[in-house]
Amino acid sequence: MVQIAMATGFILILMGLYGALTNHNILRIIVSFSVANTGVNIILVAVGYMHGRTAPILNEAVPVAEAAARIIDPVPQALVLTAIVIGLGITTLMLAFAYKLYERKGTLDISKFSELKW
Amino acid sequence: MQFEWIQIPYALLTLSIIINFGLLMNAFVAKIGARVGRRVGIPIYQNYIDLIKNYGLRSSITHGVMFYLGPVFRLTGGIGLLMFVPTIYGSVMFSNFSFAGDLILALYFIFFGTLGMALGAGESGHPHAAIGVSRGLSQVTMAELPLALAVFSIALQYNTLSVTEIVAAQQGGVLNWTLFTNPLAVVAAMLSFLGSVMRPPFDVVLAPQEIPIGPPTEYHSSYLALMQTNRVIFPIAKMVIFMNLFFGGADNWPVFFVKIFMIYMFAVFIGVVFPRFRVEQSIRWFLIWAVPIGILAVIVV
Amino acid sequence: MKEELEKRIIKGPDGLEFEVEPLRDYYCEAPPTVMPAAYSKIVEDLFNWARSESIWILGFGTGCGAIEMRPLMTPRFDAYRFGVQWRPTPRQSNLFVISGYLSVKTLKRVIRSYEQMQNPKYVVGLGSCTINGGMYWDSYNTIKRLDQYLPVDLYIAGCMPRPEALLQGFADLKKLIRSGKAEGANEYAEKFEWYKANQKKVINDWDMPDYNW
Amino acid sequence: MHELYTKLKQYFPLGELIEQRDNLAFITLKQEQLRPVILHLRDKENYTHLVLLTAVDWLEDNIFQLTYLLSNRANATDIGLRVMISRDSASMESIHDIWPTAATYQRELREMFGIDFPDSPRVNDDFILEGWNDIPPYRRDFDTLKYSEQTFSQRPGRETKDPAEHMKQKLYPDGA
Amino acid sequence: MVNVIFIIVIGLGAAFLLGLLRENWRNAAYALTIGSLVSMAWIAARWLLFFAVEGGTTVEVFTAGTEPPFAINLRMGIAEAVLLLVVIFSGLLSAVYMSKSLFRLGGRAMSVLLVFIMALCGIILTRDIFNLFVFFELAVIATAGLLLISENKQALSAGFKYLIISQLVSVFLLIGIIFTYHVSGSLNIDTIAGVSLDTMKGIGSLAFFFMLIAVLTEAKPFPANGWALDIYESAHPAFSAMFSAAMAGSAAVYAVDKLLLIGGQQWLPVVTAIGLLSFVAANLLALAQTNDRRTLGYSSVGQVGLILAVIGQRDILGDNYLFIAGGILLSHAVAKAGLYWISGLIGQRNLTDWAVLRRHPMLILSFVSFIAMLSGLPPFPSFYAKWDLVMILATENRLWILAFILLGSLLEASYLFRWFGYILKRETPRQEKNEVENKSPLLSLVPHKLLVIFSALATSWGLAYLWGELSAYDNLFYALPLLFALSFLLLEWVSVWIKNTLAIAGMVAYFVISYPLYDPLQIIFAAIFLLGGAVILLASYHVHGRRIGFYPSAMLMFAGLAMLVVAEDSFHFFAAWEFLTIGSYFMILRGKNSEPHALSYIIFSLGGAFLILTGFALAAQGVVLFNLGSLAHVAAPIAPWVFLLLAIGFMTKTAAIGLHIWLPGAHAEAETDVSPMVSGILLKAGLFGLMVLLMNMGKQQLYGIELTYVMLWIGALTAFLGNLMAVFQEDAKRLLAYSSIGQMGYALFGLALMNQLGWLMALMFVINHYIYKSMLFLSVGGVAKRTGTRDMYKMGGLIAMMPLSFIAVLIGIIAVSGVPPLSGFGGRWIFYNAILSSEYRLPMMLIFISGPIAFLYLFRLIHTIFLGQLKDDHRQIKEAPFWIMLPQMIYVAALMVFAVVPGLLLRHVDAYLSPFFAESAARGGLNWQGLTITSDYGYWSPIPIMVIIAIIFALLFAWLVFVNRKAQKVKQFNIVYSAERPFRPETTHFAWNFFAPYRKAMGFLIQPFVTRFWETLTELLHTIADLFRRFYTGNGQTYAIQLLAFVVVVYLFRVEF
Repeated sequence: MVQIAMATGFILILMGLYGALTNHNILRIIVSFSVANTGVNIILVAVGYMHGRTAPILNEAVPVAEAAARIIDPVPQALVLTAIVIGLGITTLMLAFAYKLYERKGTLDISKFSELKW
Repeated sequence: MQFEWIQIPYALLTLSIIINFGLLMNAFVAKIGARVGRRVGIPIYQNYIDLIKNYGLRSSITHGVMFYLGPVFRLTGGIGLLMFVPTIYGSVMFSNFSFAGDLILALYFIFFGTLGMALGAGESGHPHAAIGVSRGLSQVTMAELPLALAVFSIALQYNTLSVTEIVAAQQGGVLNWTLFTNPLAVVAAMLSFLGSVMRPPFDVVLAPQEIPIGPPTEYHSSYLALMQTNRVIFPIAKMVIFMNLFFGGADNWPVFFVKIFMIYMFAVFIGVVFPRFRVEQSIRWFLIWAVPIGILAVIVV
Repeated sequence: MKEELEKRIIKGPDGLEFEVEPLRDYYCEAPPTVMPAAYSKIVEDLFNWARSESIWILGFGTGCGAIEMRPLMTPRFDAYRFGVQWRPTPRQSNLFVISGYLSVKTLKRVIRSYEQMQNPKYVVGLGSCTINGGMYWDSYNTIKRLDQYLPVDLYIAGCMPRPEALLQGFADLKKLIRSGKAEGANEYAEKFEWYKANQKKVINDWDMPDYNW
Repeated sequence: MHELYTKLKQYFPLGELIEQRDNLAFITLKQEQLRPVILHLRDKENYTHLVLLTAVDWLEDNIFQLTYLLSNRANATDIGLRVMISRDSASMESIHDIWPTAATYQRELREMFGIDFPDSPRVNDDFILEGWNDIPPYRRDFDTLKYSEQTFSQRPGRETKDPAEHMKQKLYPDGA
Repeated sequence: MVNVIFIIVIGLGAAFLLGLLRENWRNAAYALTIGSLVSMAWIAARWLLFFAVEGGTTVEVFTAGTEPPFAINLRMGIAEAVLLLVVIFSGLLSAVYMSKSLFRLGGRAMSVLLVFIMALCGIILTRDIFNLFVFFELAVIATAGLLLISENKQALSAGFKYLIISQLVSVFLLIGIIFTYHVSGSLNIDTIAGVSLDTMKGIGSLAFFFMLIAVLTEAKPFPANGWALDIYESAHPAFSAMFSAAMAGSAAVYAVDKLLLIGGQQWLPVVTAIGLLSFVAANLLALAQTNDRRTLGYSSVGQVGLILAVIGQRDILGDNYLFIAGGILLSHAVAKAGLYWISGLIGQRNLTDWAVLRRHPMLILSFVSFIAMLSGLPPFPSFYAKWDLVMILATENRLWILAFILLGSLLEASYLFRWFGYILKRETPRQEKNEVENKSPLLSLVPHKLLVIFSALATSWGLAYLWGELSAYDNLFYALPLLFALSFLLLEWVSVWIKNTLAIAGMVAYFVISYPLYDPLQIIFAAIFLLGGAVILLASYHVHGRRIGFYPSAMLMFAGLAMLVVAEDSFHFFAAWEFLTIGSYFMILRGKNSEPHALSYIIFSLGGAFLILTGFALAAQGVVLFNLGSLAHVAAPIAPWVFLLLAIGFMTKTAAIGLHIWLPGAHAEAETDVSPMVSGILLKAGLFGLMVLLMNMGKQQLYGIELTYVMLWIGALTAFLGNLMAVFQEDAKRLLAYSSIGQMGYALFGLALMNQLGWLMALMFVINHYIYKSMLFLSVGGVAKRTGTRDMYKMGGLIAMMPLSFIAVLIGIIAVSGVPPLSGFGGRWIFYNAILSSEYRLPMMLIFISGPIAFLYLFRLIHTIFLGQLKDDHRQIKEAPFWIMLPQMIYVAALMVFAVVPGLLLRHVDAYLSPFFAESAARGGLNWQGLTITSDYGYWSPIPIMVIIAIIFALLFAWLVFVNRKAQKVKQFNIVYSAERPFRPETTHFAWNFFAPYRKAMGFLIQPFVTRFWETLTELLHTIADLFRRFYTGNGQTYAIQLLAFVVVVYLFRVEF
């Protein structure tokens, strides 16, 4: 289970990176990074997962006293939540930039935005 | 040794002997040259007449202060050089003012006259004078080098810079002369001597045909006379150094006359045999032949 | 007037403009003066003797006669034994031998060189051309009488005179000098205006100061 | 020479050929033919050297004859090109661009004959004469004797004699 | 004490509040922004005060009330406090700076700014790795937002590139964090660091690698930094200032520092390597830049690289770590922020466009202070830091690192000072009328922007003082000469007369005060430096107006010289050395066409200084106050290397052959009164250094070669070639400059002889060369001033117009050439005696030949200027100004006196020197009894020589004048001219290529091999720079690929360790 999730995560990351590095279209790049981000998030979750344990929600099912032994590690879950939020923020920002860039040049080809160089 | 007033008349005596000897020797050498060419040649007293005539010319012109100072520097250089070197070995009378400085003083004082002459010639504003100076200075840089090396070599050999002591070390037989104890140095120095007496093959400085006699082009009348006087004194003063350093010095006047004459004749002989070098040729010649001998002399000693 | 001798307005390095008049600024304008003999007769005699025994000729061959001067230096004639020698610059020469015909163009140079010699100075006219134009008597550019332009001490006639004649001429000149009669330089100074007028009459483009110091 | 002449004749209208020697001939040309012929001779026939350029004043015909003497060093032959130009306002095309040395000849001709060579370097500067203010002295209508007598003061008493007659009289005064 | 958390709270809260404010309440929003920044700054400052003054200890702040790992904790220590201050202040000042833009964009922009600052503070404070990630991401988002402030539309694409990179970074960081957590079970840095050493193997170390590389990427290491350069180039300058000073220079490097706690020692080399690579490469590539902000960007990358390298060396830095890293970091932050702020005033983006700054002395002072800070020049913190760093590196034998750091610094200094040259010397760009509308003005002097810049300036000097206080050495600000020099900065508004008088009085007074403290050797040098300088300063009276910039520079140089003489330990010696170098550089740069020459001067000087620094560091081996006398006790294997480094360093200043190419231009192009200072005085500093060196270290052998023997050859070659090159100069001052090279060769030769007479001769040269070279430079300068040219062939015949200058030159050349009776002869005489007692015979051959060669150029100097034909346009020229003549006449008198009684000074020095050559004292010094000076070989009586020559001379002259009393004075064309007459003076004056025959014979020796070598080297560097920067293609994807490649390469490289 963990291995599958891990593998999926890494494959998604690699796919995302591949996509981001090979596509010239800015939107495709953004999408690719979203894919990669998803992969990272999956890995994050996968690392925190422990076989046979339950979700880290302290309620009747999981009394506080036993919690340490029965729930999975809550930290990665918290991290994933934060990471998703931040990822969303950055993706939005990138989209906003893409919009502005398109406004300026009427193209979304990233190689056209290389006046600044050397 | 310190200064005493009696040295002044002594020095004047030396000076007058040298001037007369020089005038006669120059004429004599010219006479020899004429005889070799089957000519009668100039009268032996011709140089006196020329001198009197030049002093006796009625008019003169001047180009400015340095024009005056040029010949003055020149003759001061000649007389001074003579005065700073002992003429006759062992004689208090004819040791001049050699207490003032040693060999190095003499060697550097040689330039005093050269500098003055060059300045005077420059003041005349004549391009030929400047060209002559340019040539002369260029040539002298290389011509003096073997001499400097030779002097260094014998200073190392005798472990002193005092002319008197060098002469003293050569006493007691011909074989004690530097000529035989340090032949390389003497060869280097004598080759250098050729370059400094303004005789062929190293007389392009004067080159009468293309830059009418070079630096002194504008000089005449008493200026010229002053320089002629120097031309009599200066080579002898220089040869006195050579004689003292390389040929055992002289302890009386006859020996002095003979040695100086022989040294001078060396340059004359070379001069009548060889044609004139261009400046860069003579520089190369010194660089290729004389300087290595000098270096060798320094290393070997 | 040649362009380089014309007045010109020059701007100095500090921006001030001023006038340069070459003939005034670059050349001495003083006329020649008569140079008195030495104060004492004995001294003057000594000097005259020395002058006569030490004749330095200006090495300036003005015409074809110059070819006759060369043998004088050879062993056959050996002028040196009479105290005669050649100098390459007028400043140091005492005798100007006008060797043969003198074209107007050369005359200008001769005048210049003569004036640059120092008093006392002597002129010897060599060959008939200097006396009366010789074979160039009808030439459009050869002067006929040297003494109209320079004070001549002695003529040596012939076309050309042989070196022996020259030697004889020098001997005669020596006598003149010794007797104090060779005062050409002073004569030139005295009759300066006359000489100049003659010179300027034939030299149309006079482009030098009146007296070349 | 004839070969050369006939060969040249194919290309240029030429005047007559005067053969002085085996290796020296003169050809008379029209003024405007000079340059092409010279160039042809120099480049094709190896006449690479301008020996001299001189002029003759044919006063009676009112023309100047210019002679350009070219030399072929390889076979030691010279050829002279003669050009006749009018004496009135004499002017000729300069060839200093073909041989720079021609400029000197042209200056001399300008001064001595008054023949103008427009565009030749320094052609109007003084050359041999300085400050000349009469008609050019080599023109035959210039009277040199008269000029000489006017300009230079003559030594009085000068007389001209025929040397042979004079010596005869002097040596044999009695006419033997 | 206010809780640290409030810094974050205020930032975040205010940002949130700003979002609530109404759109048009701009003033309120701005006030809120500034207010919150000020209060954040106040908190940080309060903490700093707590740590620094009240002696507080580091405080941990637990956010959620629990200790880690259950909650995030922050840490506040002195380092954090300082960095927070840097970050907040850069934010505050930038907010003030870009108030106009902020107002235009409204509250949202301000809130983004606050978030940015807050995020950076968070990065610094947090001890939690995931929190670190969050703050980094916040910073990224804020950065992207702030980029939109820029007026440069291309900032948009730069921002997008940055976002791409930050996506990659976040991927790496997250993966790293999660696996680190997986391995260690904690997110707290300190806990992880405590746990982990063995678990860090395998997956753990990979995880750490990912984190490290991600954080490192934020520090913009070469070559994965194209995006950063694009941002630097395009962003608003105030943002670039923050981006460079706060983000990269403070927060990112501190994050690296924190992370390294986890990784431990084994990762330090990686960081060092990346840092060094960035430092050297970025500075190399900057050489080829023309855009100002991009240049600054490269410089930022380089500086951050340097800080990273320092972090990488923390294992050996020990207690000095904070002092060193802090010194460099703060210098970088202040200077770079300042420079970016200045760039905001400039309307155009080419480096040369900065010439518009020229008319604003305060801005120039700011610029100078900033580049001095970046280059590590005293008295700024980076100087102390670099000094300590180098000392430690040398002690620990990490010489390669040392070499790379110095190489990078040299490269950086070269383009920074080149830039400074542009500012002072390039044409001020002129604004076309019709361009005014669509282009920004060339220079906009907005008061509040100026205020920001000047506060950075004030900070830089404040830090300089602070670091002086903190350092283990005396504070350089307490050095009287330096204070005196700096006080002239305040006097800039008064006239030259007052300043000059003050300067002269100060120098003389300082000499008088210090006189009792000097030993004879020091007296000679101090007299030349101070009294000699005062005499030359007399010439400065001829300048009118205020002469802004001259006096601080000149006094800085003289201060350096004064401090050099009395320096007892290597630190003060080196600091003094740097002062005199900078001061002289500014003075040289004042010349009209001196830009390239001043640049090559400063580059050579700094290169030499770095060698000296290394030499001292090697010698000190960790000793803090390394007494110069201890050079004698340096142990055997290092000693020759120390000797070599120091000797080459000093010989750079004396312009020994091979290192001489800076001199001719620098001396020739300098102003009239500066040339004698830099030639007559400054060159002696190098000799002084050499004397100190040789006196203490004596003869050293390297691989069996005796180094002093090599120096002997160098000295001889220098004398020979220097003189030879002087012969062929057409420019009078250049001729003198080459002559100086030759003369220094003599002195070097004398020193290298390592016997007492050799040293005496060298000292004689020191004195003589000062006198006659100052005199000659002044006279030639005066002539050049009057004629408006320095080409000798354009002059001629000036003797009639400028007789006094002529006399000075005449006396000068007689003295230089060593012709009796003037004092130059004394030097020659001692020289002969010295070589007689030396066993070396070959090299002196070259010295022999250089004597007459000197004669050639000296004659040319006097002839072509003063003799010959006077030119048309010089006919009405006047004598040089009185104030230029006055020192010359003093020198003439001094030369005469020194010629007659050389013993006055020298006998004391002779006596002082003899103990140093005690072992070889069999052939010792001179005997100064009576009128005659005797050595073991010969004798010399100056007074009789002078009298004899004077009498002969006077008699002959009097007689000649009498005989020719009626001589006709003629004019210049009355010459025998082969029966013709001269055409024009220009064609009659034989001057150009005067020694043509000599060139034919000897010209092959002066092929400019050395110049060609250095030129090729420079060209090569520029070509490489130009080639390699093309690697930054400007395409965001390429940058991403580069980053990936960088990650892979670093990983592989790390495996090697």
